[in-house]
Amino acid sequence: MRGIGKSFPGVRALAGVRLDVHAGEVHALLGENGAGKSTLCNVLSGAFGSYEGSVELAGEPVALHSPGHARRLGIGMIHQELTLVPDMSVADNILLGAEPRTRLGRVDARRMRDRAATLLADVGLRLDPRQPVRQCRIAEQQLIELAKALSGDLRVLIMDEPTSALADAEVRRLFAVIRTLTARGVAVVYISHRLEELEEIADTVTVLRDGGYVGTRAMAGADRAELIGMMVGRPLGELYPRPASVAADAPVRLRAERLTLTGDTRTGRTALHDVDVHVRAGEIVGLAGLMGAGRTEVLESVYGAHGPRAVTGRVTLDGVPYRPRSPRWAIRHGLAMVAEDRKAQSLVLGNTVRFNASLAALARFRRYGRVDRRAEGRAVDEQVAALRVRTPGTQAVVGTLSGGNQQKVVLAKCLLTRPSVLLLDEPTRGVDVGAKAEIYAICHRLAEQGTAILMVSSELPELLALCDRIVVLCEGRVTAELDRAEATQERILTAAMARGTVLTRTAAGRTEEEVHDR
Amino acid sequence: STASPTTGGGGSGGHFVVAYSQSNNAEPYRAQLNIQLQYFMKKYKDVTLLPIADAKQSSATQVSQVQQFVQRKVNALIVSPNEPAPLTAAVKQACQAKIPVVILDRSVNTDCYSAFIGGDNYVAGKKAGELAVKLLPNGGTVGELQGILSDQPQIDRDRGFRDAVKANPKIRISVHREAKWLKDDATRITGQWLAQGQHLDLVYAQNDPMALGAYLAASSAGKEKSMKFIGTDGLAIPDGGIRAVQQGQLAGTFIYPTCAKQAAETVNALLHHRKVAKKTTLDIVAVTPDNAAQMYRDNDFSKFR
Amino acid sequence: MTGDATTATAEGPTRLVGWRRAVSLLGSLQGYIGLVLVLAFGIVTRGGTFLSQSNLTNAVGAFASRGILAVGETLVILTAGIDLSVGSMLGLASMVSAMLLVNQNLPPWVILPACMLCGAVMGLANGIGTTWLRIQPFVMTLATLSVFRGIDRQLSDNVSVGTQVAGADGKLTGNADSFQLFGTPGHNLFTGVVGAGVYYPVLAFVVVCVVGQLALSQTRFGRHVYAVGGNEAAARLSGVNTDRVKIAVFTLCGLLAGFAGPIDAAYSASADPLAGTSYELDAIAAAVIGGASLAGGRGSIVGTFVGALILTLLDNVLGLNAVSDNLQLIIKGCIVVVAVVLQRPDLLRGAADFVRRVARRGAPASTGRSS
Amino acid sequence: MTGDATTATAEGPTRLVGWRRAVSLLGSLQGYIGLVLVLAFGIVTRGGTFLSQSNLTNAVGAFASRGILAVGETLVILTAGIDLSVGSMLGLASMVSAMLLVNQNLPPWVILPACMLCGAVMGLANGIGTTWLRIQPFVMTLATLSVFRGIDRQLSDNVSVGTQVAGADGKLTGNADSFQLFGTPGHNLFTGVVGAGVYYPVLAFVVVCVVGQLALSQTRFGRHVYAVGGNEAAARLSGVNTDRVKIAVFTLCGLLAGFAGPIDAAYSASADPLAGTSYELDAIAAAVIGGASLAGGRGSIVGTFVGALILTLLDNVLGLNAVSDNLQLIIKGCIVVVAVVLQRPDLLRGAADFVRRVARRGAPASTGRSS
Ligand SMILES: Nc1ncnc2c1ncn2[C@@H]1O[C@H](COP(=O)(O)OP(=O)(O)OP(=O)(O)O)[C@@H](O)[C@H]1O
Ligand SMILES: Nc1ncnc2c1ncn2[C@@H]1O[C@H](COP(=O)(O)OP(=O)(O)OP(=O)(O)O)[C@@H](O)[C@H]1O
Ligand SMILES: [Mg+2]
Ligand SMILES: [Mg+2]
Repeated sequence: MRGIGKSFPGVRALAGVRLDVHAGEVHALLGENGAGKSTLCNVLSGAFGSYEGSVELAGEPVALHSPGHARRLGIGMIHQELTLVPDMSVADNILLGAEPRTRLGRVDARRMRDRAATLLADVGLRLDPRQPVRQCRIAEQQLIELAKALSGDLRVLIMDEPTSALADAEVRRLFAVIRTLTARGVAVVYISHRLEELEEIADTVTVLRDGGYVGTRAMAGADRAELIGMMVGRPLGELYPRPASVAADAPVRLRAERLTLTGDTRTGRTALHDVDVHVRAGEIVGLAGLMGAGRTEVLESVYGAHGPRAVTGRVTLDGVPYRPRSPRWAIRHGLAMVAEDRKAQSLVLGNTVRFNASLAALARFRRYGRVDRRAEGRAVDEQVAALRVRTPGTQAVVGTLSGGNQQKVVLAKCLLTRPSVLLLDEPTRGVDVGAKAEIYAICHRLAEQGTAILMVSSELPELLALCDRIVVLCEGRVTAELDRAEATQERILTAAMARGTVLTRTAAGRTEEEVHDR
Repeated sequence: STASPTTGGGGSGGHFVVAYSQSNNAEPYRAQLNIQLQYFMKKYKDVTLLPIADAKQSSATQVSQVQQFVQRKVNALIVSPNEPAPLTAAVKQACQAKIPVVILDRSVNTDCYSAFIGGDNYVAGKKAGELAVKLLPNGGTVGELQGILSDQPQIDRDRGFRDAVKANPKIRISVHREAKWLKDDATRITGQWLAQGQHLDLVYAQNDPMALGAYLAASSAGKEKSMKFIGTDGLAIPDGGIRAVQQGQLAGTFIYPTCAKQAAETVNALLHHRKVAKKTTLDIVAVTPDNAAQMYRDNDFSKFR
Repeated sequence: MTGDATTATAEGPTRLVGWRRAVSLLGSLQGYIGLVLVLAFGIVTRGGTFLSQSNLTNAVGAFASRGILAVGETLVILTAGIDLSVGSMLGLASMVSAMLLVNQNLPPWVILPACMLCGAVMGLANGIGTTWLRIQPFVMTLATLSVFRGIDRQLSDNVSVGTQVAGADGKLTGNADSFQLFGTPGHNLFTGVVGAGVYYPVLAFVVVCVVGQLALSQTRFGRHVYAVGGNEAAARLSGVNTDRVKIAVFTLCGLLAGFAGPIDAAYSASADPLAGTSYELDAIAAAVIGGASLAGGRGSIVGTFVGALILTLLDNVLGLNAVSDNLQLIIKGCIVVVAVVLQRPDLLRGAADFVRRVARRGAPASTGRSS
Repeated sequence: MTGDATTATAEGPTRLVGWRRAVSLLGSLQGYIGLVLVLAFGIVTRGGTFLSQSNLTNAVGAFASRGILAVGETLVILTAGIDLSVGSMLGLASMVSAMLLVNQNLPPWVILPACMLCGAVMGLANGIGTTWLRIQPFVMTLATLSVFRGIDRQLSDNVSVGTQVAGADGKLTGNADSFQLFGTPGHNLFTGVVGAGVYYPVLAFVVVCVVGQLALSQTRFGRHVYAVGGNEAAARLSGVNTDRVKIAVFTLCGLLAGFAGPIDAAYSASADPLAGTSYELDAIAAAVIGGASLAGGRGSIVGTFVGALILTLLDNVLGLNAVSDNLQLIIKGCIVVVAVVLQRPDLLRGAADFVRRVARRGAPASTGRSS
């Protein structure tokens, strides 16, 4: 495609970008948050009625003005934000818009189910196609999106940060799929902020900055520093700075013992069984695990998101017993959580940056029962600046920000509550390298100020570099606890898949119960 | 918010503007009234009747309509109050603005109006009751279909009917329900009565549509021959009560006077500062199979549409 | 699921399995509890009378036109829209049908399509307003509610038009006579063929429901309706022409209103200029009581059918029991609430959860319950 | 913003800047175009009469009670709910006020709080039903619409209660006299003090709007209302007690209905058992025409105020011009549509974009425009 341009009210997202993708190659798109990657891909997938520039597919020029049209041309896309219908079944979602029909014009349910089943198998999901998507985990939904994209006969597949919700195992699975596709001669456009992934899967990489074209490199030749230089436009320091290691005798800020959570098939909630975690003041503890291991649930339970009833176990804050009643209660006691699904759980998309950022901290700006607009504005501006959120202004509608910048707004919201315990669920999901570095730096600053941080991440390097201790979960049980000296990718992965220990644990748990029963 | 008093000088050069606020155009009876009024007003060359304002059954709307006409300084005002009390204040405002007001059919709680013309709903109910007594010489059971329970005409017709049927103690009103003046509700309710196994010798409906609705229900149960139906209103329209009496569906109905003719005359008199009766009550004419055809001819205004 | 299973094994499988059985068993019936209750109430209080074919026919027949509106309304609601103008569309259609009969003396099989066409056109207007002009469905249809009613009244000059047109001989004209089959009480189809015959409004209502249900569950269009309501952006990005779907449902809704028009006219043997006023509330109520979510994406015609039955049978039962009109209003409201609560799909599961929780709380395992 | 600036420079800043000015300038006014049009129409057709204080007072006064309902309705709609029972609540409240006056002979300043309390209780019921019982607001309030109306009619025994109670001397009792100040046409507050005095319903409506707007824009509660409507889950995780907020708005809505009750009673000098019927549509219409989104999270009291004015002044203008009522229905509908379209915030921006695009198409830079 040549000279692609796109502007939104008040924002010019793309100008004169060019991109050449060859059959059978994986072409990576790199760029900071808000660089215009998604916009470019949306143009390619026909999501916009109008754009500038020209697109050529296999030589002949095409006008892409509707997703349906693009799809018929063999252009499939996985969008950055999940685009599934929660109330419809997995099969319906996968084949939405391309339902197979009988001669009578009825939808052929059986063929649909079979087709869906094979596609799910291709992406390595073992799900009942008839199950509603609502019940699937975010990671599962991400893979369903992949299956959906595969449903047509593809010539070009565009993936906008497909791995942001995936843990290592699924990423492997995804790469396998991509390789089979490229082998079939499908061209893949791949967006990710995880450079190590790109090094592994991509052949060529094009870099965007501020909606403009910076350059194209062969992945083989390029080295990280250069790419980062190209996308950030400035040399970037050490990505994972050494943390100041905390004294082992620092007071325990948060402790959860025998944390147990009833599972819920409806919301796809993993059950937790007797999880023990503790975080010292100024300590950063990581939660590792495969998808659905229950990491999110650990945070959500401590935060009170599941209400007081579903959770049992003993939680203490600074040694004082604490009952996770509700998020409100949690915030009042100095907890804050960056939720996993920013769109569904964190942001009022239709409202402004300022509104969202200050929402959790309004109590701070109370004056004579009114919200002190000036104080609020000042605080928000500071925070937004500190996080380098790329936005036309704090009055901009959050929904119009790029994914990564939305994530930063969520972070800003949490920080504005001045938390003493910070719960981060995939805090760097969809955030660019530069911003990542900033977020890491922030974590350290907070830790040094004595904040206790408990963070979930599916990016092991990140955990390894950042955390003083790493707790590994598997199927809602703790299978290992490693401090940074002993933690390695291998040990974490083995623990994450340690079903053996899980079983013995359950056995133990049972005998315990029996003991109690006597 | 009283309007500044004005000498009815709205109509220039001895030409007069008259406004009429109707409580609900979409009631057949009132639609008929409108047609007739327009017809009779045409007879007076120096008077123009503004398009009829419809309050759509809302007293609030009607109040503001009256107020609007006062604002326009019309020379005379005709009002068919939706409810007595609500209109009182508005009528007072009109009369303070020195605008002659003719009240049709339903009274208002003030004497500050120029003339009242109306039928008597109590009498309408009473005559219906007397007819019932005549139709059921040796007693029987009666079902009563009522209009919206809180409407004044409903209350009066109900009272009149009950007083009249007391004449024959063997007549019992075994069931009565609110059919909201509506035909399909009447059909539904009568259907339920019959399904209950209620034996009904006669159904009294406070307006003709309800009576015809009852007739439909009865005929669907094959009981229309063994039952008698009495309506009220007696409109001379194809869909109305008189025609129904002609066709033998209703045993009788009662022409509740539209007052259009008298209203036109009164307004004209008032405009020319002639004396008019403060209160005119028109009597209720019974429509029987014998006089039905005649009545229809006398009251048919469709040709003047 | 697995997580759940493990929980189960973790704490006494037997109890849980038992529970799950009970739940699933009841679950199948449970969507209809509201209806079941009303029926039970009716049978207990007025057994024979209530169940008599004629009574049920009357009850359903009286609601049929609104029921048909409810089907169209459901389609619109499924796409997260709403149509307040159904009542007015029905009114106008019934007026048109009566006028075509009386003035043009056309036969029913000409009148019906004519009305459906005129309904479809009105629906199309709603659809275009909500998509091309991007007006909220609520506002658009509120506006057309008033517009269509105005046209209706202008047409009829506020005078109701009787459909029982007598010829010179004083007997009904042929067309007027066959028009009665549209639903004038006491006039059935196939009399003789099938016992007392079939009452057209009931038949029409049932057929519309069946067709609608099939269309929703079996066709691609149906999927797209759910998709648009469930997540419009997703539907669009999946290549669904969301605008077309929306226009289609509004048009269908109008079409059905047009279809219901003659029924309404025939039922009261005359077309009233106010016919259908506030029917929209009944239609929406039927859909929503039947489990449709005004947020879109959830609901079904079967549900709407049940909802309609609940409404009309409730009315019928209270009527048969000669409950005073004022009390009826109160009781109806309460029963609707109860029915909706009892019918909620997750009710039983919730109960099960609760019991499970209580059970666990009892068990010593959780002596260390926080604070 | 940077990206934006570059664009500007990229293609003739002057033109764009000019545009932006114009847009922002108009933008400020543009939310009220609908109202402006109606006013213009009124002034052109009936200048003096229309603008006369008494006429405007009449017009606004007639709508005041519905306008107050609309304010409460807006609060509910902002949380993505809806309250259909406002009409019935108003009806019941007005009946209560009349009865307290007639039977208990209580002074107005006792009656008013009593009515507000009774309204708040009803609203609370709605709130509890929608939160604790998790019934869709539409269903819950549809049910209570019927229940409250039933209670109202039961209380009054279907007889409207006049508020102009005459004492033994045939003159109005003191309380009845002062009750008229609640809005019996022709009875104003502070007469003499301020010219012809202030008509209480108008005053009340304006005050309610001002207070409501301040509460929404200035207080924490207001933010929470928007948050709950915009994204409930996010609100919950941000520490908003969503249930409490919802219950609060429903209660406030009821409270306001109670507040409007006496006004309605005084306005028609009697409490009709059917008072307030179908007011909910007017209330919702005012809110939605004022830009509130039924999906929640978008809207404002100012908007609702404008919406209310549009509705009532439109009515007034058509009335003053003595337009036939059937036509009025049609015209009203059309004007509402036009107003809503013209008031859409992105309308001008859209236009600006369009112009810009056209301009650019002209420019050589984009000869390579696709297809
Ligand atoms: N609908 C929209 N309206 C207004 N501006 C938009 C819209 N969508 C995107 N933008 C703007 O376009 C720019 C590019 O957004 P885009 O989503 O393409 O960035 P991105 O490269 O995908 O960033 P990320 O890596 O965080 O996803 C951003 O500044 C964003 O604010
Ligand atoms: N569609 C959804 N609706 C509601 N909650 C969801 C949804 N998808 C995911 N969740 C919540 O997020 C939790 C985590 O889901 P996810 O797919 O992210 O697993 P994970 O985070 O990879 O693994 P873990 O649960 O260990 O964090 C789910 O268990 C569920 O509680
Ligand atoms: Mg992106
Ligand atoms: Mg997670």
